[in-house]
Amino acid sequence: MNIYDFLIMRHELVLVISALSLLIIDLALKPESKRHIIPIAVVLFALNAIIGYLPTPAGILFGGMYQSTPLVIMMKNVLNTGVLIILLQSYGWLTKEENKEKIAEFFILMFTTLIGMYFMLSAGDFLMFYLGLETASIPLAALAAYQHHRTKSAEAGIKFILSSAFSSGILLFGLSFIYGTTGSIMFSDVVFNISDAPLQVLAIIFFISGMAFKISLVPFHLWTADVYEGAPTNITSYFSVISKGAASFMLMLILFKVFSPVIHVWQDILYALSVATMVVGNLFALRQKNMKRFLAFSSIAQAGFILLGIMVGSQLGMTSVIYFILVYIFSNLGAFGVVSVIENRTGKLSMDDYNGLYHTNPKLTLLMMLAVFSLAGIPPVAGFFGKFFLFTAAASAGLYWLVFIAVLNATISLYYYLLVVKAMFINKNETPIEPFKSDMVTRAGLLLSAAGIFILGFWSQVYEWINNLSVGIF
Amino acid sequence: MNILTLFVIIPVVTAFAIGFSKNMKQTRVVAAVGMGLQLLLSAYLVYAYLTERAAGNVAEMLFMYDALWFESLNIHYLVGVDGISVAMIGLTSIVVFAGIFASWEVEYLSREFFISLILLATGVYGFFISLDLFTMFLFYEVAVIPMYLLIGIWGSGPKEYSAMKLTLMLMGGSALLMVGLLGIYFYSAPDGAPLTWNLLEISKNTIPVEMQRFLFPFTFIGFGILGALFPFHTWSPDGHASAPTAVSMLHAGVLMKLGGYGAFRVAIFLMPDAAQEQAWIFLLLTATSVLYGAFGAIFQKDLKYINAYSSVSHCGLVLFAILMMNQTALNGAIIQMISHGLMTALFFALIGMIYGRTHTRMINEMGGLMKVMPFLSVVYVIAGLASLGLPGLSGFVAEMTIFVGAFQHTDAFHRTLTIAATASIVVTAVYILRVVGALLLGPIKNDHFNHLKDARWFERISTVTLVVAIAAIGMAPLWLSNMINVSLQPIVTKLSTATSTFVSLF
Amino acid sequence: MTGNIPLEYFLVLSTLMFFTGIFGFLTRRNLITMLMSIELILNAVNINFVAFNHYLYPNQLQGHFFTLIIIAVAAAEAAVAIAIIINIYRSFKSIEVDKVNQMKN
Amino acid sequence: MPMNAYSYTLLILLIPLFSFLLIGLTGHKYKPIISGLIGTAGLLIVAVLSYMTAIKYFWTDHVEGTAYTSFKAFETTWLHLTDNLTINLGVLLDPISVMMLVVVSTVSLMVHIYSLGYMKGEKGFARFFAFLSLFSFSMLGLVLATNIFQMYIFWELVGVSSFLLIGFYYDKPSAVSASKKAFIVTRFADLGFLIGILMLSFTTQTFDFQTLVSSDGPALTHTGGAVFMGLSAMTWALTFIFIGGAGKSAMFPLHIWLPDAMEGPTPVSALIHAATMVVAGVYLVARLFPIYSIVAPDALTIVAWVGGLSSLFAAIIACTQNDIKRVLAYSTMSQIGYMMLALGVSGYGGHDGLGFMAGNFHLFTHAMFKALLFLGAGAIIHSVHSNDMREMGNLRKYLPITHITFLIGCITIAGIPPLSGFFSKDEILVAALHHNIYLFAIEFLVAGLTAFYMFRLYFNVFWGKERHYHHTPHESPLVMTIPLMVLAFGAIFAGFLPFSELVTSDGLPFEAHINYAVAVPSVLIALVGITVAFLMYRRTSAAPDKVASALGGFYRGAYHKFYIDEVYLFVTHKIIFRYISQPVAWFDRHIVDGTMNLIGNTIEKSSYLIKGFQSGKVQQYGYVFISGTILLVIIFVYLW
Repeated sequence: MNIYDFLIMRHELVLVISALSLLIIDLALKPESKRHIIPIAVVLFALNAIIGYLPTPAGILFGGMYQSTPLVIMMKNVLNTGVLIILLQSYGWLTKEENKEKIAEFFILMFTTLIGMYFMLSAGDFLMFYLGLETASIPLAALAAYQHHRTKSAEAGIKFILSSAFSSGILLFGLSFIYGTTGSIMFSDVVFNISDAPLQVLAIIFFISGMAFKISLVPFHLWTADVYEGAPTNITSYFSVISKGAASFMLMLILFKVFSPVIHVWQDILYALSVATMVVGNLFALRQKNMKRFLAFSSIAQAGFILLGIMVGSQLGMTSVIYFILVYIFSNLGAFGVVSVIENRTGKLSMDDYNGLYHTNPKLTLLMMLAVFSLAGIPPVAGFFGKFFLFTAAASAGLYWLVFIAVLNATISLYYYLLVVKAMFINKNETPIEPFKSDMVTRAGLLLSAAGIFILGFWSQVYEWINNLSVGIF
Repeated sequence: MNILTLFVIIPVVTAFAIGFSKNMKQTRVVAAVGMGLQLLLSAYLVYAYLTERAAGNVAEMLFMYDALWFESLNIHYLVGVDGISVAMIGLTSIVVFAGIFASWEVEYLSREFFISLILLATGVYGFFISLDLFTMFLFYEVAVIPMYLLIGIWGSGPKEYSAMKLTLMLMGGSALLMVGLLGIYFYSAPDGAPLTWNLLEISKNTIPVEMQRFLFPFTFIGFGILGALFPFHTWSPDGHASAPTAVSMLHAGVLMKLGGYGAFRVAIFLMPDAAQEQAWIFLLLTATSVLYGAFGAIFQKDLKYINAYSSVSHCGLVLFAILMMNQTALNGAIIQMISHGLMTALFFALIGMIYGRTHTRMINEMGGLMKVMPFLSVVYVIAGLASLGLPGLSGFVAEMTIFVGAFQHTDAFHRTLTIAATASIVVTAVYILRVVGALLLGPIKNDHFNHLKDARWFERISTVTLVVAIAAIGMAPLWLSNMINVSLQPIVTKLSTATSTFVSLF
Repeated sequence: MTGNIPLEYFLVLSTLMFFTGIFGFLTRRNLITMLMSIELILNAVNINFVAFNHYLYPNQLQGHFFTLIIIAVAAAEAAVAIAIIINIYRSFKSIEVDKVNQMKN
Repeated sequence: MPMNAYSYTLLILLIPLFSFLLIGLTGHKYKPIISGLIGTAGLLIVAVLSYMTAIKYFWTDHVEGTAYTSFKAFETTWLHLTDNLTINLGVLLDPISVMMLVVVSTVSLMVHIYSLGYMKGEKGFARFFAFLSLFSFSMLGLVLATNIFQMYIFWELVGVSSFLLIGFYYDKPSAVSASKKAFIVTRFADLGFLIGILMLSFTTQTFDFQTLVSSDGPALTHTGGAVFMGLSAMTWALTFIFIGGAGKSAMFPLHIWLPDAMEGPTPVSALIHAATMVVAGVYLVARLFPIYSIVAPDALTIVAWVGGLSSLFAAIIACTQNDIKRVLAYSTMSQIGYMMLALGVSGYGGHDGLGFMAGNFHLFTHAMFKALLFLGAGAIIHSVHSNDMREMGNLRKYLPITHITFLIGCITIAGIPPLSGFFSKDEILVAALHHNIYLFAIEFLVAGLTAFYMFRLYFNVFWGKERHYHHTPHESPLVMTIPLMVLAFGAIFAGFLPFSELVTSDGLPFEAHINYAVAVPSVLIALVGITVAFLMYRRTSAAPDKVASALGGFYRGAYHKFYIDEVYLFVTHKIIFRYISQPVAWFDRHIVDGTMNLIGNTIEKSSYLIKGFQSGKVQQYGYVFISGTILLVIIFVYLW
C-alpha cells in the first residue's frame, strides 16, 4: 500500500482536506469577515469536482473494504455536480445576517455528509457501507437543524435523527442476519451464499426498508415532508437530490452486486414499493400549498419512478436510473433554487404567493416552468428523456403494466405541476411578488440548472457515457 | 441542409425572433413572415415531391435524413416524407398561416401567445416528418403541451378547467401510447437482430401476433384519444369552446389529425393482424361517434360546441375509414383529414371573428348577420356547404371516397356500418342548415348588430386562404388523391400480409 | 465459558430486545427515552453480530468489529440527537415528542 | 360519328359556370342590370348551342332508319376511386339528354328574360342572376352526365342552387324555413340515391351509363346476385336510386317540400319547381330505364304505383288550395306523377316502349305549359301583389295578354286537342291501359280533376266579381310578356313533334297513333271538369262552399294536405330532436363527460382521505414504518 493508492480515494481525501482546512480558516477569521469562507469553500469544492473527472486507476483498498470503480467514480461526479449547484444557489441565503456566524459549519457539515456518501458508494462490505451511511446521515440532522432559532428547523432535525436512527437500527438487524446466514460481510463473499431462504429474504426486506427510508419510499417516507419543510430550503434541496440520489445508487449497487442471485425476490418487493410510492406520493402532492412540502411529495413520487429502473437489474436499468437521477438533480435544483431565492427575498412559500409571478419575475418563472415540466417529463426538456428511458428499461423486463401505471401516475403528477404553472401564468394577484434581482452567484447556480434541464436531453453523449460505465448483473 | 429539417428549424427560429420583438406589431409581423415562409416552403415541398416521383423515384420515403442520436437504444433522428405526410404538412402550413392572421389582434401577452402557437406548430411538423417512433412521440408531446398555456391564458369561459381536462386526457392518451410504442420497440426485430425505432424497418418485420393483440389497443386508443375516438372525445367540446380562435383552428384543424395519422401510420401499419382481429370493436365505436357527434351537434346552442361535435363526427369518419383498411378507404381517410382540417379551421376562424363582433356565441341570440357582415356570412355558408359534403368542395371528395371504399367490403358487417355512416350526411345537413338559418338568415335579432363591421383585411386573408384551399381540393382532387394513392401502396401491401382474418359480428 | 448456552438463546434475547426497543420507540413520550430505545435496538443488533461471530464463524472477527463500530456510531448519533433535543427544549420548552408537532399533513 | 364534331357542347356547361363566377365575384362592382344581361346573354348562347345540337343530332347527322346512338362528346377523369371505379366528368349525348338540353335551355332562357322585368329593383338582383346561372350550369351538367356519379354530383348542385333560390328573400323567416325544408327533404332522398349508387356500382363495378345500359354490360347481364328479403341486389339498388328520384321529383311521400318551395321568387318556381329540376327524377329513371325494365321489373312497378298515387293525391289537394302558386305546385306534382307512371308502365323496345316515349313526351310538353302557367301566375302576382285567388277576380280586362296565354296554358294542361298536352297525356293513358287497368282508371280520373282545378283557378282569377285592388292592376312590361307568348307558342305546337321517332326506349322509331278509344273519353272527362268549374266559379256563388261542406272531413283533409306536413313535423321534432338528439347531448355531458370528471374527483377526494397518515408525530411514522416492514415480511416470506 503506497501513497499512490490514496489517489484512488481522491474524492474523499480532497473533501476531508477541504473540510479540515475550512475548520482551521474559520477559527482564524474574525466574525465580520467570515463570509470570505464562501468563495474559498466553493473554490475548494469546484476543485474537487474537477479532480473527480481526471482519469484514474480503479482500485481496491483496505482489503476490499473500499473499492473504487469507474462506475462509482461516475456516480460521485454526478453527485458533485449537484452539490456544486447547491452551493452556488445557497450563496444568497448564507450571506444573510442570521447565518454569518456559522457559514463555515454549513460547508463543513455538508462536506462531511458528502464524504460519508462517497465512502458508502465505494463500500466493499457492509461495515464500510454502514459507516458511510451514518456519516452521511448524522451531519444531515445537524444541517436540518441548522437554523437553531427557527423551531421548525429544530423539529426537522429531531424528526430526522430519530427516524434515521430507527431505520438504521432495522437495517442493521437485517444485516446481522445476513452476516449470520452467509458468514461474511464482504459483498464479494455474500453474493455466493445468498439464496431465497426465509431468513435471508427477511434480512433483505429489513435491509431494503432501511434503504427505502433514505430514498423515502412509501411507507417509509413519512419523515420526508416534515423534514423538507422544516430544514432551510437549500438543505432541503440537498436532501431531495443528493442524499436521495446517493441512497438510490447504493441500493442499486448492493442489489446488483450482492443480492443479484435473488433478483426474483427483490424485483417483486420493489414492484410493490414503487407502485405504492408513485400513487401515495402523487395523492399527497395533489393538495399541497406550501411549495417545499409540495416538492417534497413530488420528489417522493419521483423516487417511485427511480425504482422502475432499479428493479430491472440490467445495464439498461442502471443507465436509465443514473441518467434519470442526473436529470432529476438539475430539474429539482431548478425548482428548489427558485423557491429558495423567493423565500430569501420575501419569505413567501405558499403557492398562492406565486400567483402572477410571470408578470413580475419572468425569468424565474420560466426557469420554474422548465423545472416542473422536466419533473413532469414533458419534452423537449431533459425530464422527458429521463422518464422515457426508465420506462424503456422497465418495458425491457416485460413490465408493461407497471409502465402503464407509472405513466398514468406521471399524468396525475402533471396535474399538480401544471397547478404551479397555472399559478404563475394564469392566476391573478393583487399583491404579486415584487420584481427583484438576485446576486451573481445565485444566478449562476440557477442558470447552471436551467442549462442542464435544457441541454441534457438532446446531448445524447451524456447518456452514452453513463451507459458505457454502467454494468448490469447479467 | 435537409429540406424537412427546415420545417422544424424555421418555426423555432421564428419563435426565438419573436422572443426579441419589441411590441405587438413586430411580434405579429415576425410571426406572419415566418409562417409565410413555412407556407412557401411546403408549397415547394409538394412541388419537389411530385417532380421526384415524376422522375421515377419509387422509394417509400423521400428526402430521407438519418442521424444517430442515442446509440445504445438505436434512437435516430430520422425524417422522410411520402405523399401522405406531404399532404399533412401542406395542411398544417395553410392552417397555421391562417391562424396567425386570425389572431392578428391578440394584445394580452401577444409575444408569448405567438411563441406558444408556433411551438405547437413545430411539434406538429416534427411529428409528420418523423419516421423514428421515439422522435415521433417526442414531437407528439411537444405539440400537446403548449395547448395548456394557450387555452389557460388566452382562453375564455371555464378556461382553466378545460385546459387542464384537455391536457390530462391527451396525456392519458400518451400513457397508453407509451406502452404501445415500447412494446413495438422490443419486438421490432426478430430475435438476435438489433432492436430499432425505425418505422420502415419495423414494418419489414412482423410483430408476434399475441404481442400485437396486447399492443394494438394501447396504440390505437392512445392515438384515438387525440383523434376524438368515442368515448374519449369529451376533451374536445370543452377544450374547443374555451380555446382562443387560432388555437381552436390549429387544434381541430391539425392537432386532431395527429391522432388519425398516427393511428394508421403506427397502429394499423405495424400491427395488421391485431388490427384485423380487433377492428370490429373500433369500427363500432367509430361508426357510433360518426352519428353520435352529428346528433349531438343538432342540439347544441353554442357555435363552438356545434363545431366541436361535428369535428367528433368527422374525425370519427376518419378513424372509421382507416379501420376499413382498403386502399380507397384509407385514401379517403387522408383526404378527409385534410378537408376536415381546412373546413373546421375555417369554421373556428369565422366563429372567432363573429364572436369578436357580437360577443356571443349563442345562435339563439343572433340572426340576420348576412345583412351586416355579408363577407363573413358568405364564407360561413361556404364552410357549411363544405362540411355537409357539397360537390365542388373538399368534403364531398373525402366522404365519397370513404363511402365507396368502405362499401367495397363484401361482408354485411362492413356494409351495414357504411350505410349507417352515410346517414350522417343528412344529419350534418340538418345542423349546418339550422345554424346557417338561425345565425345568418332571417331578421336581425339585436339592434346593435346593425353597427357591426364586416371582415378586416387580415381576417379576409385568413379566411380566403382556407376557402381557396377547400375549393381547390374540391374541384380538382385528382392530383391529391393520386399522390396519396401511390404512397398507400406499401401500406396496403403490408396490410395484405396479415394472416389473421377479420372478425365479423354478422 | 459460554459454551453450554446454545445460540438460539442469544437470538431470542436479541429479538426480544429488538422489539422492546421498537416498542419503546413507538410508545414512550420522552425524546430521551426514545433515544434510549433506539440504543436497545442497536444493542440487539450487536448481540446478534457477536453471537453469530462467536458460534458460527469463530475463526474470524468481522462481527466483533461491526459491533464496535456500531457502538461508536451510536454514541455519535446520540451526541447529535441530544444536541438537537436541547435545541428542541429551548424552542418548545419541553421534550415531549407530541409537542414537537408543528408540521403535519 | 366523329366525337369532335360535338365537343363544342362542353361550352354549354362552361358558359353558365363562367357567368356564375363572374357575377358572383364581381357582381357588386357594377350596376345590377349588367349582371342580369350577362346571365341572359350567356343563356342565350347556351340555348342557341342546344338547338344546334338538337338539330344536328336528330336530323342532320342522323342516318334515316338507324337507331339513335348515344356517345360521349367529351370526358375527363375527375377522381380515381378504385381500380374499376373512377368518377368522370363529361358530356353524354343521346335522345333524352338532347331533348332535356332543349327543354332546360329554353325554359331557362325564358325565365332569365322574364326575370329581367320581374326582379327589377329587387335588392340582390345580381345575386339572383348568379344563382340562376349556377342552377343552369348544374342542371345542364346533370342532363349531360356521362355516369351516375357525375349525375349525383350535379344532383347535389341543383339541390343547393334550389336551396339558395328558394331562400332568396333570406330575411323572410318563411322563406328560410322553406329552403331548409326543401334541402333537407331532398338530401334525405339523396341518401337513398347514394346508397343505391354504392350498391349498383359494387355489383356492376362501373358508374358509366353506356356500360350500364349496354345490352352485354355488367348490369343487364347481371342475374339475381345477393338476394335480400326476396329482392335481388339490383332491385334494391334501383329502388334506392328511385328514392332519390322521388325526392327531387316530389313524389309522395317526399313531396312536402314542393308547395313550400313556392316561397321563392316566381320565376324560380317556374324554372326549377315546374320545368326542370323537379323532372330530374323522371330523367334519372329514364336514364336507367333499360336496367329497370329488364333486370328490376319489381322496382319499375314501384315507380308506376308511386307515380299514379302521387298524381291522384296531388290532384285532389290542388282542388282545395287557394294560393295560386300552391295550386300550380300540386298540379306539377300530379303531372310528374303522370310521367313516372308512364315510365313505370312502359316496356323495353319497339311499341312496348310507348310509355317511355310518352313519359318523355309529357315531360317536354309539360315543361312548356307549366313554365307558361307559372310565369303567368307571376305576372298576376306582380300586378296584384297577392298569391291568394280569393283576392282576385275579373282580371281579364286588366291583363289581356296574361289572360290569353294563361288560358292557353289551362287548355293545354286539361288535355284538349289539338294542343300539346292532349297528345302526350293521351299516349300515357294508352300505355297505362295496356299495362294496368287500375292505374289507367286513376289517371283517367286525374285527367278530369286536372281540368277542374285548373279552370277553377282560371275562372277565379280572370272572371268572378271585381275585387278592389289598392292600385289598379296593369299589364306587365314586354320583357315579361314576350316569354309568355313564346312559351304559349311552344305549348300549342310542341304536340306535333314526332316524338315516337325521336325519343324511344331503344332508339329505334316506331309508329304511334291516336287511340280514339282512349282519346275521346279523356277529352270528354276533361270537358266535364271544365264545365263543373265553369258552373261553380264563373260567378262567385255559394256552390263551392256547399260542395265543400258536403264533402266534409274529406275536404278538410285535402285542404290540410292530408296532414302529411304534421306527420313530418312530429317525426323530426318530437322523435329525432327530442328522443335522439337531446338524449345524446345529455348522455355526452353527464355520462361520458361525467365519468371523466368522476375519475378526477375521486383522485382529489382520496388525497384528502389519506392525509391522516401525515400526522406529524414521529412515533406514528415509526409505527407505519415498522408495520410496512412487517407487511412486506408477511407477504414475501410467508405468502410468496
